[in-house]
Amino acid sequence: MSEQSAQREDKGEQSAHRALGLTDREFDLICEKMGREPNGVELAMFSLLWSEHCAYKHSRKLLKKLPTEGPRVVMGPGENAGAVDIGNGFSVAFKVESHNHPSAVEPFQGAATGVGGILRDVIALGARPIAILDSLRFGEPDTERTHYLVDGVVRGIGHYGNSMGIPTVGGEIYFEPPYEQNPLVNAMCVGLARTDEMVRAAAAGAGNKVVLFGSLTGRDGIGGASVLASAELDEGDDAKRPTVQIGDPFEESKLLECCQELLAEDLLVSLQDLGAAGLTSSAGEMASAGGTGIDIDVGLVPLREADMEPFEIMVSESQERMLAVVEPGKVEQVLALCTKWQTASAVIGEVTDSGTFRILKDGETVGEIRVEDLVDGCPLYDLDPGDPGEWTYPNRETIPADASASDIALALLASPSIASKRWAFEQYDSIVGSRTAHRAGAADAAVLNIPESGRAIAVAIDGNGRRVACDPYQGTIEATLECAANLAVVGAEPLGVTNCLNFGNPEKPTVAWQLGRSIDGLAEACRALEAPVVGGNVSLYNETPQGPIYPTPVVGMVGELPDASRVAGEPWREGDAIALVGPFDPSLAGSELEKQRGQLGKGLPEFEIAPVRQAIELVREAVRSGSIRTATDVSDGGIATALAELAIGSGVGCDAHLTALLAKRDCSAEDALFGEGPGGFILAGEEAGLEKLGGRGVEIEVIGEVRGNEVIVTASDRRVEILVSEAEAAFESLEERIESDQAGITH
Amino acid sequence: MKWGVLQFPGSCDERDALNACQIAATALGSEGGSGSLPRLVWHEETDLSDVDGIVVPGGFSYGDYLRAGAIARFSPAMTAVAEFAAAGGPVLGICNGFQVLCESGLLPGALLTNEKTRFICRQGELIVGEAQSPFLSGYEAGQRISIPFKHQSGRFFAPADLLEEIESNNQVAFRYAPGQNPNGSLNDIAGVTNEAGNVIGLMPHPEHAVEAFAGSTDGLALFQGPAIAATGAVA
Amino acid sequence: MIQARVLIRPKEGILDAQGKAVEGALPALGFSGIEHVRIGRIVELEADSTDQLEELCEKLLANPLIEDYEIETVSG
Amino acid sequence: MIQARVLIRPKEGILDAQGKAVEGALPALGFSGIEHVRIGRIVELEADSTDQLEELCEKLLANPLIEDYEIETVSG
Ligand SMILES: Nc1ncnc2c1ncn2[C@@H]1O[C@H](COP(=O)(O)OP(=O)(O)O)[C@@H](O)[C@H]1O
Ligand SMILES: [Mg+2]
Repeated sequence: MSEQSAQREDKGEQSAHRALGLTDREFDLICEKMGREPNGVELAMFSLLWSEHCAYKHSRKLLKKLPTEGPRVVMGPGENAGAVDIGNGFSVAFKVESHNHPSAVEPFQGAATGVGGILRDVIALGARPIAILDSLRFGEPDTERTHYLVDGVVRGIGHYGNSMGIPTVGGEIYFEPPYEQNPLVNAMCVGLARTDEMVRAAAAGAGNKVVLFGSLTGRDGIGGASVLASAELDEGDDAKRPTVQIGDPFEESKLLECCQELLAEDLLVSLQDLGAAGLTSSAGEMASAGGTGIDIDVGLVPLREADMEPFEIMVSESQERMLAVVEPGKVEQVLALCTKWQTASAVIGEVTDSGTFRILKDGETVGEIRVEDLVDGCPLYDLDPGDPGEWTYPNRETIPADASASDIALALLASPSIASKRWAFEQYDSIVGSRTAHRAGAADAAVLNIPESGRAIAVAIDGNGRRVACDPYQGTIEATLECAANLAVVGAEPLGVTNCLNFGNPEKPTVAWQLGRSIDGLAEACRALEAPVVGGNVSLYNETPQGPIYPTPVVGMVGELPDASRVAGEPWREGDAIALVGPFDPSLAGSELEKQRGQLGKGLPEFEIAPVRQAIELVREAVRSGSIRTATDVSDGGIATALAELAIGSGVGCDAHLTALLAKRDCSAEDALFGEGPGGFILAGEEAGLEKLGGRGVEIEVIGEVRGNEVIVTASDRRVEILVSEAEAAFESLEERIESDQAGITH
Repeated sequence: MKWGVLQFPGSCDERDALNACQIAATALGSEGGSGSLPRLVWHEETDLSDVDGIVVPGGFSYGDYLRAGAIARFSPAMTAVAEFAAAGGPVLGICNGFQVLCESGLLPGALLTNEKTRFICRQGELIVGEAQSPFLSGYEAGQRISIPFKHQSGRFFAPADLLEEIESNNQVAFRYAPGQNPNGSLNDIAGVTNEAGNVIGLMPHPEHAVEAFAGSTDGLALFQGPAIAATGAVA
Repeated sequence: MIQARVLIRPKEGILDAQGKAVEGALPALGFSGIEHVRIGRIVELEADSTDQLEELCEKLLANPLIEDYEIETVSG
Repeated sequence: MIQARVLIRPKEGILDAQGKAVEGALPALGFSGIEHVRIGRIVELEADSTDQLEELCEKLLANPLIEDYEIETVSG
């Protein structure tokens, strides 16, 4: 403890900084940098920019390990979103972000504003959003609370995306006990832009004006900073500071069109969205990136509530706002376009060359901080990792140990994490924009037509927290490979990666270990795939008194393919041959079946990445060449589940034998039927087409035929034998289980 | 034939509609230079003299606040559309556009929140109705077509006497195929016309069924209808 | 300034989907003896005069085909 | 039977997106002199007694995080 803080301790001083989440050491450092104690406005600003959320103080050092460069990268980490070149003068911008905590408090608005926020990051680059994906985690769907959360989150995502006219084309939902109190809501946005029209966030040009436009600024999200409120306002008036922010997609829709028109008319020097920490972070980061100073006069900010204090205006997190730097001569045109789009706007300040962030109120200085101190001054911490050595999460048995193979298959199909999510994705507009060639549910990755580049892109999002909990390093590699595999089955090649790292409290050794190992795995897998990480987000402290969530890195990937009409994922047909492709070595470790048996433990089998990558490439080429009809990767629930899902999708059964696999891998019959692991694909089509794929160094084995109305999968003495209709009933059973007790009640 | 597609603050499917108009024109070989390219019509515009047909597109005009279509119908462009329609001009309302046309009295009935209150988006089938409308000239009455449904307030409602009138005047343009009514619409009605037949509205989205990659092209004929009716061209 | 409150309700005989959803949720949440739930909208506003209110309701706030409205002026 | 009417409004300080959009659109629609538009919901129902009403509002009808509610019983 420093001398200063020791003194404060002695005096028993009420320290606002602690209430604001700054440590004594951090506060001392701020005083040292400023040469004085910060006033209330300054302290509020520091406390937010030096928070975990903005400063990445526990993760930034680790993130440096990620490969971020590649020939197609147009914008990498550091910008509002990453972007990759897709040819013909166009780029695709994308990013995934979490809104976990707000969604736990108010699922509908939390999820809606999460979507709104990630859209603005993409809009800020000058891109038009063309797709949304969502990655969700909840507790088991057996409690009223989980029903309420799922219902609200799914409606919230749909509400925002649908109203904005941006299709939600893919995503995933897992149900696992560790998310019961701490659900995860990650949303990814993909946007399209002309490469030479993209804008950066960096402020430039002293004398240029700073324009705030969009929604009015209210007391949203001031929460923690309210300890700074003057006594006058604090008199029992906490109710005035809403803890929940309301998303207004109508406002954002106008904001999007307005931004697009402002950029098309070449009226902006730079553009930035207002997210966490509102004006403080957006103006501060603009100035920091541009190496400039900035003056903001809070008296000029259009307000929703008349009597807001300067600090409130500076940290307000009201949604649907953007900040732009504009040359003085263009200000009038900018404001006129804002009026056309019925969105409020005002010049609220100016770019300076002072290197300081000055806050004024009606011309009078009320705060002054060196931009560098505010944006880059926060100390970065090393973590103190410790391998827990054993499984630390709960286990519970939901399937009897002696269940038959057919009963297991049905239980797996009905398990909430595997079962059809139709109930959710039918609440999303997946087709607006006229690009969606493969909708959610139709294929493992969504395919979007891009006539602008004469090609198509594929997008996918993946992350299996349970497997990452078993082994953070390998689990994260698997998630990344699965994403690439999902792209491969629609014929796409990865261009770039985004990620959202959802973890518990990094100050705990176990979580620190999970985070470090997971990032190592992500880096390794991305290097192996030559897919650079162009952006992402970190969400820490996802835990409750019951413990941390599963470590959950969510990987989003964008790939390209030559032709949207050459996409496998068609239903298979009677008479097709079925092949198992790839170095798949199934194991029950970390699998859905092991979970249902309550036998989860630490560790996943090791594997080599190179042969998996080879299999991914073979499948991609096969799909592109049109030599196969159907392709899917083997994932949750193993081969039997993958085959059953294909049968459900087409209404035609199959007869498959896993004899060769048993012999080659020396695994048990159960491993073969239900085991999981990377590197397995099921392909189907004309036998001749499948045979052509042989002899290229990738294992391929014809395992059966498409026929009849039963799914039959035999592995020595164990056999799954179920009617396609039974399988379908199990697969479609989630709706009934999840349908909220408050179904359809909108607030 | 040149289309104008209305754009309100909050419209979403206007570019899709524009795209569909373009594809329809190209397919009919009637794409006569840039003069006939479909264009967006800003909600404040009042001069529609350069267009031969109007699409009021889907989306969430004014956020669907208050009531879907309630605010948009007051726009200057809608006043012009009412005159355009009164003069016999072809007007197509899709989803939110259908709601706007009902709110403004150009079409009979109203659209209520789906029976299950949720937004739904799925491919579904419609049966073409008996209505006499240039928009239907590319279809046969009774034909089954595949068109995506996507909306939250699509439950067609009319008081009994009005419903009776709509039915007896043959103003039903489309019905949901048996068992596929996604929202509780009366008589499975998915779309209606005005008495004259030149104004049509439907909840499903034909503009999302005009290209093969989307899985169906059954919506194309709707955009070709007026041109087919006018010229006797064959789709 | 007049403070007005406009109550807008679904017309009698029209299925009120929201109201029905609430009724459907009641038993599971342990509420009994509650019936005939109808959900409408309330619009509160301040107006210069009452003249416009009627027109505002007729034309914009309510759709007479499906909704009834009632104006309560709070102060004159 | 008690006839109850619950008025539910966005809390003070919370963005009322609907009210704001309607208010913003009014001048263009030809309505002038109308201000402070707030839009909420009204739930009307019949109940055996008033006992459960408070709880019903908290749990189901309103979202206490973002909405205030007010119960009016019309007849007893
Ligand atoms: N896990 C990660 N991987 C790569 N880049 C990351 C990751 N987390 C954050 N970043 C990058 O750090 C920058 C700051 O992120 P964030 O604070 O979420 O941005 P914003 O304020 O624009 O929402 C962004 O450029 C983001 O892409
Ligand atoms: Mg940003």
